Amino acid sequence: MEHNTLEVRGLTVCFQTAKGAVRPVDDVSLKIPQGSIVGVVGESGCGKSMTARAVMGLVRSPGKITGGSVTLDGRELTSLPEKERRKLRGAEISMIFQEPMSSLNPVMKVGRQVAEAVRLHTGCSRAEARAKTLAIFREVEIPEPEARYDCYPHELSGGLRQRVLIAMAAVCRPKLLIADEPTTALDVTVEAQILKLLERLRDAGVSVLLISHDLGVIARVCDYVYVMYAGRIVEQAGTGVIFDRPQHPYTRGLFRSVASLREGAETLETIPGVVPNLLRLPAGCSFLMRCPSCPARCENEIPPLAETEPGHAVRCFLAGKEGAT
Amino acid sequence: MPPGKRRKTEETADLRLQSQLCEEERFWDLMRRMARENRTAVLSFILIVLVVLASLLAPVLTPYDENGMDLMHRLSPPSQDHLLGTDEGGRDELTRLLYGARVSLLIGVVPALLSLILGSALGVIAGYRGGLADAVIMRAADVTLAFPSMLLAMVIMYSLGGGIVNVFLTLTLVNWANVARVVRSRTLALKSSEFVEAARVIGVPEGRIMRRHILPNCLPTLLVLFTLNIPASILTESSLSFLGLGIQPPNASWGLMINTGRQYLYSAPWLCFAPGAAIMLIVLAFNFLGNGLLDVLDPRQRKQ
Amino acid sequence: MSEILLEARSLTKQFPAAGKKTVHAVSGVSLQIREGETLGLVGESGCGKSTLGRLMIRTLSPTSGEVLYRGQSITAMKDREFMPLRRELQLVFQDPYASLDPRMTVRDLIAEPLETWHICESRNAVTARVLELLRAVGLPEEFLRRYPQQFSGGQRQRIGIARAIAADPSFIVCDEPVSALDVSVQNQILNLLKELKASRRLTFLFISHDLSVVRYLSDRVCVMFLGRICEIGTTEEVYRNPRHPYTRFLLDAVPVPDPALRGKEIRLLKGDPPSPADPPSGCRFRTRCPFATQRCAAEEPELREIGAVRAACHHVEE
Amino acid sequence: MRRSIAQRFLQALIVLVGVVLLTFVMLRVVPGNPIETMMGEHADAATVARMTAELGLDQPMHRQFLRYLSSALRGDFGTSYSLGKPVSLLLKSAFRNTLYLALFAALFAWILGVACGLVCAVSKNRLPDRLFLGFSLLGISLPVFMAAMFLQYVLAFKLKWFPISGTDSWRGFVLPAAALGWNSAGQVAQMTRTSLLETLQEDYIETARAKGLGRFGVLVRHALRNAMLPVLTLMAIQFSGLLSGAVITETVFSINGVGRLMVQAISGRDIPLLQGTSLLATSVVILGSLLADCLYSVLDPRIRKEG
Repeated sequence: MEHNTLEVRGLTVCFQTAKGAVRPVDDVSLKIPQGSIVGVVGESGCGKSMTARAVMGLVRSPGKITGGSVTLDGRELTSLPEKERRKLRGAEISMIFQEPMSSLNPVMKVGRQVAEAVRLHTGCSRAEARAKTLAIFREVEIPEPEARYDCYPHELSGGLRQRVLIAMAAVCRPKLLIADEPTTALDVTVEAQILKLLERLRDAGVSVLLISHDLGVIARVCDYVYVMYAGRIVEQAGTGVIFDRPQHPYTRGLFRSVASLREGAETLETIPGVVPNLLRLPAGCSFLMRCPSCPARCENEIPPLAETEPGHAVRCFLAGKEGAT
Repeated sequence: MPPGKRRKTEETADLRLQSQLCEEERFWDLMRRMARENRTAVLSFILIVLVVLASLLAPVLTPYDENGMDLMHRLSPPSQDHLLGTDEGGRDELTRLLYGARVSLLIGVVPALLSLILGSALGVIAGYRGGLADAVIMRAADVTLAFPSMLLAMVIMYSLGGGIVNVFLTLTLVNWANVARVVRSRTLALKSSEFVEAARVIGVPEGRIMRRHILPNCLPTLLVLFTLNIPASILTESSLSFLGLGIQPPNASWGLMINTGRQYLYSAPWLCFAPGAAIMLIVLAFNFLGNGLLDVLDPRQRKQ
Repeated sequence: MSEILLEARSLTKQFPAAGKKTVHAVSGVSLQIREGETLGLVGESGCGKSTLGRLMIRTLSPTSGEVLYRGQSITAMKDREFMPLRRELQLVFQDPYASLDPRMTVRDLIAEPLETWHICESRNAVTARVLELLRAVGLPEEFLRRYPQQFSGGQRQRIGIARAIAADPSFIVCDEPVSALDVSVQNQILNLLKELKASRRLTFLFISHDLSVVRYLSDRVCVMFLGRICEIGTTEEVYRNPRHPYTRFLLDAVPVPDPALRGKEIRLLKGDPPSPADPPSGCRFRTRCPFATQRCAAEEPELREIGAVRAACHHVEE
Repeated sequence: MRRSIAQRFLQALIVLVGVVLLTFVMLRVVPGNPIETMMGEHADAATVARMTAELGLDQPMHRQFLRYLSSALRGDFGTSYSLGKPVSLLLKSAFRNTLYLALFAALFAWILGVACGLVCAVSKNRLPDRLFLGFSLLGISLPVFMAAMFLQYVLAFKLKWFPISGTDSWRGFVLPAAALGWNSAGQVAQMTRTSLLETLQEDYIETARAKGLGRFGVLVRHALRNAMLPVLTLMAIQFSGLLSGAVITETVFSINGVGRLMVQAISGRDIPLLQGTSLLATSVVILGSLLADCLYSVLDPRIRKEG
């Protein structure tokens, strides 16, 4: 039996707003087998970043985790006191963010920001922390690590900053690395380098949760994919399977949109309509308004996430019935 | 140069969830939101309205005459007849306070308005035109701001002489520079904003850009500045009057009442502390209101 | 072949930067855009593509070089002379959140160009025209009295497009019009642009970092690196058979949404793009180019015909 | 950076000259001959004429201005009409007292203000925040003379903990400094609060938390330094407000400082003294803002390396 680094079950995050409560993450379950890259894909506001935050225990007020469990190597995290969780962050689970430009403290030398993480979790001396930092800088291929150590963030390019952030996340050899849109702010040529780096970390035994809107990125590095829409997981499958035979109408629409653009179709495929406002979600399936074929049942009943083949589950009443068209 | 790949992706979208869901609001919605969320601002507003009403209705509210001397009851402490006691001329302190409110409020509002007009006109010109106009206006503002405000007010009052009109003028000259600076930086920000560039691409003439795009977007800032300038003017005037340099009798502002009451600080402290408390309350109310407006209208502006 | 609508002649734009440095945003770029065609402009951040787009429609003025509109130099014109041409040269912005005045209703926003150019006789005529434009960009009529904040990114971008086409321009620069949008919405906007291009006979300069987006809309493609053109040619030719090493790497680096291609080893470009404030001598790509030689450092490659395209590289042969 | 500081310095000099010009013109447009005003109705014409010539008041305005400027550069600000002593001498002794007063007040204000702001930011929108925020607004809204008189009345007159006036020992400075600092404390508290709250929203705070730092660690090691940048600049330019307040406090507590000198100059229609005190006060303010700029560029590496 394979070992799962991370298991999330029924995770729900709730936001109290002036106009009512919304759930940007609603009953999300996912697993990350050890040494694999698992992707979560979806469009803006679908709750993928919030899921990452919830796993890290970094949901900001007024958001709150209202249900579900998160286990890391079999250890329950949601019930841990903040002090214990803090010790895990950066040591066993770490995270890199989307914006390398603003995710580093502008008035602190980058080397010291990485060394800070080392000292925090190992309690080693300044010199040792420096040595470890330089070692990880070399590992993530930062040129001239000694010189870069004393640079301020604004003196580095976007790609280098993202490398520093990865170094900071990887320096304590975490079990799980969460990468939230790590390449969105970068140019394609730099993006390819960063993805390569993530794969190398995976090969070194780190499990990676990769969050992205870019199907190309997902296809290139992920082993297993979860598709999110309006706070819920609508489909999950192995990367090969999901690209080969997507079943949920949203996934299909998404994949077709991308494919038609790549193949240079005369008119591009689109998904009609816009992403629904989380405050005014329909009682049933949240994709209702944009779905090309929905039976009356979808209006009042949320479809369950049902397995259509081993390792492939879809949240749609029609899935598996009409087959992949 | 815009970065090649600037997506508003989920990270920020999630964090902005709340405001996004509320859909950005128009002015009156914002006012309503402030009324709902910020009790202090509402109370302050009510207090200000009450003070204005009371000062206008003073002749109805009090049986005493503003300048009615009663030498039999000089410096009498607060009692049932005289809720806040009487002054050295036996005049009812509360009555004088109510009439004084007219002067003090006027001194708050008029210079705030004048400096707002002067400052925002100069600020927009400096910000939008740039070049020489900008340099001249801003150096003039620098010179004004180099003076501690009391000092500048004293020097101007010295050369103009006392009297309420001169107080208006003085306070306007003291406050304009601050307004000009804020409006200028706001104008600069708006000028480089994409929607102004868009208007320019469309071919909208400069004057119309200033009128239709820049000025309306400055309005929230101006409203906040106006609200916060009122208490500043009241405070400066009261300090001037305290030194005997502001309003001249028989006009009585609260500051002047404190000035005359000061001689009796140890024998009749209410003569100082009653108008003092009045000043503090009204200034506090304006500040609370101003901060409330700032919170809902211009959350980014707070930093500077 | 149709006539040349817009032409850039050795355009250069430099910006002053901190510390007495100069940012070389665009350096000696020459290109021609024919009436009715769409020229795609691709490159990474900081390559000067947005600056070039703005130079072409005279919202920025070049440090040297000139831009010709129907054979007339618009660079040399006085503001007053240029004014009538203003409505011919329009721009669609990248950020649909920042480019619409938050204090104006949709009607006023779209009416602004109509009123500026006195296109309609009366207020009612303006409103009728605005409604027509709303329909043209696929927005429902009831949006008329609403404010831009109440819309999603895609809807706002449609408003921006309606504004750009309101005064019937002949040339529109689209500056990354879909990079802030989600995939499904992005395609809606691209379809709209393609449709408008055909129905209104528009000429586009389409700027994007996204190679597949550019491919969809463009007849010809121009690849820029650090203020210079690397390669320019018909879309088909450039994508099928890229000549310049940078174009090749760029096409290679784009992640393909096809897991079957995962095993394929991709060639990685080393390092980060150099800073436009401090460009390398000679060929600007040489610091990242695996084929760079002494000649590349000493001599700046000129754009030359290589097969069906034009590329600027010393080492590429037919 | 060296260049931009030189530039700022030059700008400050221009402003200073502007200040001298402004006061000079403003004080001389007052109708009437200042000598006559000073000597009263009984002065005989001959004496007035002699003194007017002696002081150069019969010369054209620009000549007078240049004369003033050149002697001011040599440290000579003329002789006080009302006190009969050189202005520079008067300023020297008065400035010492004002400086002590302002420094004490600043110390009081900054410690109190930063502490309040910190408490507010940490307990955002909860009771301590509301309480201290109201408290700081009260500080901003309290007229200096009210604070001064209140403290004098309660702590000095009623409780007799401190002397009512005078600066014989440090105890004499306590009440005036507290009265004076109140206002600035409110401003600092507000600025600290908003700046800190804004900084806590930044992305790098998230990074720091993801690294495993606790709430306190994030606050001290990452948020505070960034948040204090605008607060420090505020502090440096607060000398302006402190000097304004000093005029009042010194009057209430009878401290012989620059502010009181100024009040004396006005009541005595003493132009050289008024001009001298304004020049001194504005110089302090200009120096303060210059200091603020330098401080900012030292503390913020983004600015330090540029320019």
